[in-house]
Amino acid sequence: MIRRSCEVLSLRQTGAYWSVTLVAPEIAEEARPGQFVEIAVPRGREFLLRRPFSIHQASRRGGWAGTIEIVLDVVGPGTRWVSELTSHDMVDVIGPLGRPFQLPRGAVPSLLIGGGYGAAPLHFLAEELRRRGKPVNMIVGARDHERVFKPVEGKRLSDLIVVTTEDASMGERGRVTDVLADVLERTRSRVVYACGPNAMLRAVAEHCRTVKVPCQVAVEELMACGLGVCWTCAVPLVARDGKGWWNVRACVEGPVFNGSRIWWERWLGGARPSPAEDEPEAAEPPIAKEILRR
Amino acid sequence: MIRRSCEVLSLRQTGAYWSVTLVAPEIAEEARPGQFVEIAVPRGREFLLRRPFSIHQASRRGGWAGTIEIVLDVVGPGTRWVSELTSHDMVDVIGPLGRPFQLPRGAVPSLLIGGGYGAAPLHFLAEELRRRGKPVNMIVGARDHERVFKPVEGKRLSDLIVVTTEDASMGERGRVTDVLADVLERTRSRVVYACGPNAMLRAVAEHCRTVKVPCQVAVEELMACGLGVCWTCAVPLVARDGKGWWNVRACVEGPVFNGSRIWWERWLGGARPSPAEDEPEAAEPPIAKEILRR
Amino acid sequence: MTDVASRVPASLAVDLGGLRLPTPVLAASGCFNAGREMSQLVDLKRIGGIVTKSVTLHPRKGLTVPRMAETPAGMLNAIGLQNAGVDQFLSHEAAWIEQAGVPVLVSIAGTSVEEYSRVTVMVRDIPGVVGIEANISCPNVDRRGEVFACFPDQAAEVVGAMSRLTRLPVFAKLTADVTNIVEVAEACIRAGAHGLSLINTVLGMAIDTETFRPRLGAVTGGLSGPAIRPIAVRCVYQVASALPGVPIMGVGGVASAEDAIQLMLAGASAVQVGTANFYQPDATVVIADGIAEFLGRKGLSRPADLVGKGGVRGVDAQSADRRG
Amino acid sequence: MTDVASRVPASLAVDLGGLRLPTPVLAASGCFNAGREMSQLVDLKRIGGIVTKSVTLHPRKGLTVPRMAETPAGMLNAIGLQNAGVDQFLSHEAAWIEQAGVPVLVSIAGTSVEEYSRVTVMVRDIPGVVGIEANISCPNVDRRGEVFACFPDQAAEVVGAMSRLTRLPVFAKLTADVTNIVEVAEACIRAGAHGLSLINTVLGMAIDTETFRPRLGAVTGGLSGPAIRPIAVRCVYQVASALPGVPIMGVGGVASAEDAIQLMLAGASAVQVGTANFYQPDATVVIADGIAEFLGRKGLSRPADLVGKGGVRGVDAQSADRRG
Ligand SMILES: Cc1cc2nc3c(=O)[nH]c(=O)nc-3n(C[C@H](O)[C@H](O)[C@H](O)COP(=O)(O)OP(=O)(O)OC[C@H]3O[C@@H](n4cnc5c(N)ncnc54)[C@H](O)[C@@H]3O)c2cc1C
Ligand SMILES: Cc1cc2nc3c(=O)[nH]c(=O)nc-3n(C[C@H](O)[C@H](O)[C@H](O)COP(=O)(O)OP(=O)(O)OC[C@H]3O[C@@H](n4cnc5c(N)ncnc54)[C@H](O)[C@@H]3O)c2cc1C
Ligand SMILES: Cc1cc2nc3c(=O)[nH]c(=O)nc-3n(C[C@H](O)[C@H](O)[C@H](O)COP(=O)(O)O)c2cc1C
Ligand SMILES: Cc1cc2nc3c(=O)[nH]c(=O)nc-3n(C[C@H](O)[C@H](O)[C@H](O)COP(=O)(O)O)c2cc1C
Ligand code: FES
Ligand code: FES
Repeated sequence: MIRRSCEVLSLRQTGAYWSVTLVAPEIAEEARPGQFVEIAVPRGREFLLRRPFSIHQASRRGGWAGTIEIVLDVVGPGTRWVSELTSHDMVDVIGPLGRPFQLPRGAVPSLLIGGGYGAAPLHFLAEELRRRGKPVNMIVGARDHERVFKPVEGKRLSDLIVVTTEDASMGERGRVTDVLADVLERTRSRVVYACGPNAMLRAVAEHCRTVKVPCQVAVEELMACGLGVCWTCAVPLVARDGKGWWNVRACVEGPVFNGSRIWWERWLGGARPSPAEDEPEAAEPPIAKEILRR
Repeated sequence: MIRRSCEVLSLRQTGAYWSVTLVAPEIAEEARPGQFVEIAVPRGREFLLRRPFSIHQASRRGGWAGTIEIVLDVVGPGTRWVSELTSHDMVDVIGPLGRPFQLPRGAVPSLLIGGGYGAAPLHFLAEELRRRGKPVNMIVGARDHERVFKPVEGKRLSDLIVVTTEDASMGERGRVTDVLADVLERTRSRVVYACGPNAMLRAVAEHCRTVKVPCQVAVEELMACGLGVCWTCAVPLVARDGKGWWNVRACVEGPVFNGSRIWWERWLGGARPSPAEDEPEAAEPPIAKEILRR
Repeated sequence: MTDVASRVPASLAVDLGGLRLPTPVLAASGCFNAGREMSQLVDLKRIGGIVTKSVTLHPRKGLTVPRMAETPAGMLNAIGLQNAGVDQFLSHEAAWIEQAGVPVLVSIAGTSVEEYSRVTVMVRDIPGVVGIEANISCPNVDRRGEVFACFPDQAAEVVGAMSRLTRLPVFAKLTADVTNIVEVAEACIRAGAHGLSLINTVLGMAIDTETFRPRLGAVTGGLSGPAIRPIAVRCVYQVASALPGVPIMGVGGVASAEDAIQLMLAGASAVQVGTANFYQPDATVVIADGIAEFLGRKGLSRPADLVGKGGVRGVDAQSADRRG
Repeated sequence: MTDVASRVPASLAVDLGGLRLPTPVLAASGCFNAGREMSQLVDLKRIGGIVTKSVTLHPRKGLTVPRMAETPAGMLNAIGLQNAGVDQFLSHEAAWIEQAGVPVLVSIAGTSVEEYSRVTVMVRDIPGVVGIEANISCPNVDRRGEVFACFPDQAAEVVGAMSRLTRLPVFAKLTADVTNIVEVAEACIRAGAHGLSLINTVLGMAIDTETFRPRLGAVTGGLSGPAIRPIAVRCVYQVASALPGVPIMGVGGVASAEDAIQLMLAGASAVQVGTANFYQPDATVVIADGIAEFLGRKGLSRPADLVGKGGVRGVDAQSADRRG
């Protein structure tokens, strides 16, 4: 975890997204796929908090040339501000943050599933896997072709890539989960890595659980600090023995989790639990530590 | 009182100040010396309120060419923001606001006394006076020569001009009030117009009262709206008969006041009156209306 | 009010327990006077109504300057209810109000139940006046200067007295600076108040670190603007949940249609805009237009479809730890 | 504490009724944990102290997400005091606190006087712990869930019990969501509290206008950040004026040295920084440096020279109409 004032090297549009490259040698050096950075917004604005972004690329050229690249979707004042940066602007960045994806032992094939800008960190992961000679397959989905993240790059990085769009403007019509079972079989993938909308992650994790394929998901939850001190980023994990659960921090214990350990119903489940359910269960011991063993 | 989105025509530094020219035909058409405009700051900032600025020039070229010019000193976030505008930016302006200086009847000589950027609106006044063939004299004072506002322009506009600086970097060492008595005599001025720090206005008004020369001062008081609805800009005026007083709005009943009618002690006076003094005097009738007859 | 209401899309009209207003967006007390000055910058015919600057029985000179200080996303003010008194109000504003063609609620302030009562009687028959707002965030001289709105019994006494003196709907304007705003609200309604205006400014203070003096002549003052919006939304939600059916006007930090909609979803039938008028004089109209656009986009037919739709049934906003 | 104090210019050291701290700028509870995570981004040796995230007798899972929502110049949070309980605190944090070399105050929360008391006994002897902060903005299960800090008697009972159980200075952390904060403060001090921390978050709410649902899983939450600073300055001023000599820690919207100085001028001997840590992890140190620079510029020798110097003698912050 390093805090640096980083120069904006370049900023360009890729489809519906913005891609920002920052000069950040030390952060690039440490960065692992699945980790993220927190970018400070300027003072004097109505909004205060840093904005978290996954690391899409980390070029460790050594010396002062190292850079990281993030990809963002403009959804509000913070992302709009970032998208309006220009080369040579300096930004206050903290990173790399969170736990990275864990690479499989041996040369087993992996299936990387990205939804929207969620595909960005998976490119970083794909390169790390290939460098270690582990086969990579991909499913990249989005609402429309504009939001299919770098399909050509994806093709270069994977043995097999399937693109899905809800409006059929690119690849197959539908969602990543519509092709998941089929692609999983065809590629004989033994590990699944997913990043994208939480609802997509939930569907992927639930399928993987039924077919018994290990699945790591990189989640998003509102983060006030990204540093592990505010506890706003809670994700409910169940104990390995299935008995009991605990809220862990997506920014420190995550954002990458074992998909089968997340209590999806409680986290995203429709009806919001009444405060009663939130009363401390005095009886039960904290299982946080155990839970973090993955 | 007009509200318009105005294009920034030019922005340049004049000594320690910034001079901003805005395309504002209707406002320029109506503007009179001593009036001001309120400029909106952008949304999404930590600060909300418009900033008030005196009108330094109004060029009524007719049609869409009319412009107004304001002069500002950067003292905080609002003025800093204005100073960072660039040509073709659009700003939300309301004006002209407040009561202008009243011109003397006949061709009597006037003495215009400006402190710091307070000299800016007096240039506008000087031109109006000269156009009507009324002789103009000036005293322009400031901390240092950087803050003596456009002395050359001032010279062009007046028969006699005396410059004072506290550090003697231009003109005579001292304050405008040090030379006031002398200049008033030499120029036989029959009316005094003053704009600048409230403390200076007070000193000028008190001298004029003793030598029985009518004196109009353009004051500054914190303004939340500038439109007459918030009542933050209170200035205490005494009734003509000296009996009773009332707080009037600097933005509507002012900013130009008859200096002899302001209760200076109460307004600026050292020790802040205790709330007790602020209890309504139920007995006394509101004299607001009477007071406004000048 | 129908004549006024008919001038704007019927879809924006609201009904606060019988008080019909052309739009749900009014100008808040003390931020609009009676509308005369603002009429040059905004089409009064298109605003939901005007709550006048608070009127007192006797003239008030108000507090010493400085009377305002900007704070993050807000401002502090300490005006001290400066006004020329109810006699001047009748002689100078009544005629204007009658011809303004906009629903006007007269805000009344005072230092005793008797003052509030006498002013109520003097203004109740002004043509064009459709209601009264009781600004009870004032010290009660008969009770050692305690603020009426801070004590259910005192709030009820003054609001009850006013309600008995007029057929006009009386809205009690409450402060959030209390331990239990629901208690005060209930007392006011039981005493006969027609509805509630929530909230007045929040007591605050700022100090000039260069001069070591308070930035307000009166030392402390009322905080307003977007900074207090979350407090206003919470108060409206708490009171609306506890007193279903009671007409509520939401006030506090409304600067956009989205802000107004938040207060309506929390339970307000209408909103008032204060500070925003200072920097955006046509805020009331722009916000009303924004609400109309929003209703269209959501396929809703009238503002009433939003009122109280933003909470969660069965959840008591008081329970559980809400502070980290 | 001397060893710690000696590490920073003596000129910044402060004494809160016997509790000596190296600088007047602490990290506020719930915004810094016990310092472990932040130690990578800020030199703990240079901060005035750390108030731990509130510890409870039993583990707490906290409230449902979303747990935060940004608001103008502030944020709402509803965490629900998630923590692993005092046993885990002792087994996991005690050792860290001992070697951290920074003054630590343990913040204690609970649902009954007994819970507060038991936790006090369990943490009072941890080496490195120099004080206790009673986070009494919690519902009291023995009193129908009323918040301790909202009632002088309940606040006094719990703070009194804690103070009797330890020689450590106990600071009562109060909420501004009361009719009369001075009353609560007096009760706490009379009951034996060493000092006061003012203020906790202000209860607020925000609603998502697209989904028509509260933006917090818990519906309402605590407002923090620069937006509430004027409220914190006012509370500190009111309490400091009423209780001269009582050590006060000012909390609320401190993001710069100027903000901290405002609270000190109002009467706080030290300040706590909460939300600002989230976006500026070294805020506590930067602010302390700023205070040192300010003292130098003003020719003052120590922070104590600022405490309570920003008011106006003889003016009662309660009197007169402060709301327009
Ligand atoms: C670990 C992590 C990695 C992320 N990676 C990316 C990325 O690579 N590219 C990208 O475009 N976006 C990413 N996001 C989402 C991104 O942080 C938000 O879209 C952004 O903060 C929104 O800020 P805003 O001001 O534009 O919008 P607003 O909605 O106004 O933001 C308001 C507040 O909510 C928070 N917030 C809003 N949406 C999210 C969200 N989905 N997750 C977390 N916090 C949120 C913001 O941080 C801010 O505090 C990531 C989020 C997390 C938690
Ligand atoms: C009628 C009038 C005419 C003015 N003409 C000029 C001018 O021609 N050139 C110029 O440089 N300045 C002028 N001022 C002062 C100018 O408005 C302030 O310097 C400016 O608003 C400060 O804003 P800020 O954000 O930069 O500083 P801040 O001090 O941060 O402003 C904070 C708040 O205080 C108000 N404020 C601060 N100082 C003053 C002041 N002296 N008078 C009124 N309000 C103030 C601001 O409007 C704002 O609401 C005038 C003020 C008034 C009332
Ligand atoms: C995310 C978050 C969690 C908090 N948790 C606690 C807590 O556990 N105990 C406590 O006494 N205060 C807690 N607080 C309140 C802060 O300590 C502080 O009183 C408040 O945030 C105001 O200060 P600020 O404006 O600097 O944040 C929390 C605040 C935030 C924002
Ligand atoms: C300058 C000023 C003067 C005010 N005067 C009054 C008043 O006379 N009577 C009253 O009931 N409220 C008064 N208020 C409070 C507003 O009506 C409103 O309740 C408060 O400002 C919150 O709304 P806002 O955030 O939209 O401003 C005043 C507010 C301001 C800013
Ligand atoms: S975002 Fe603050 S703890 Fe995770
Ligand atoms: S500034 Fe609002 S009334 Fe003058």
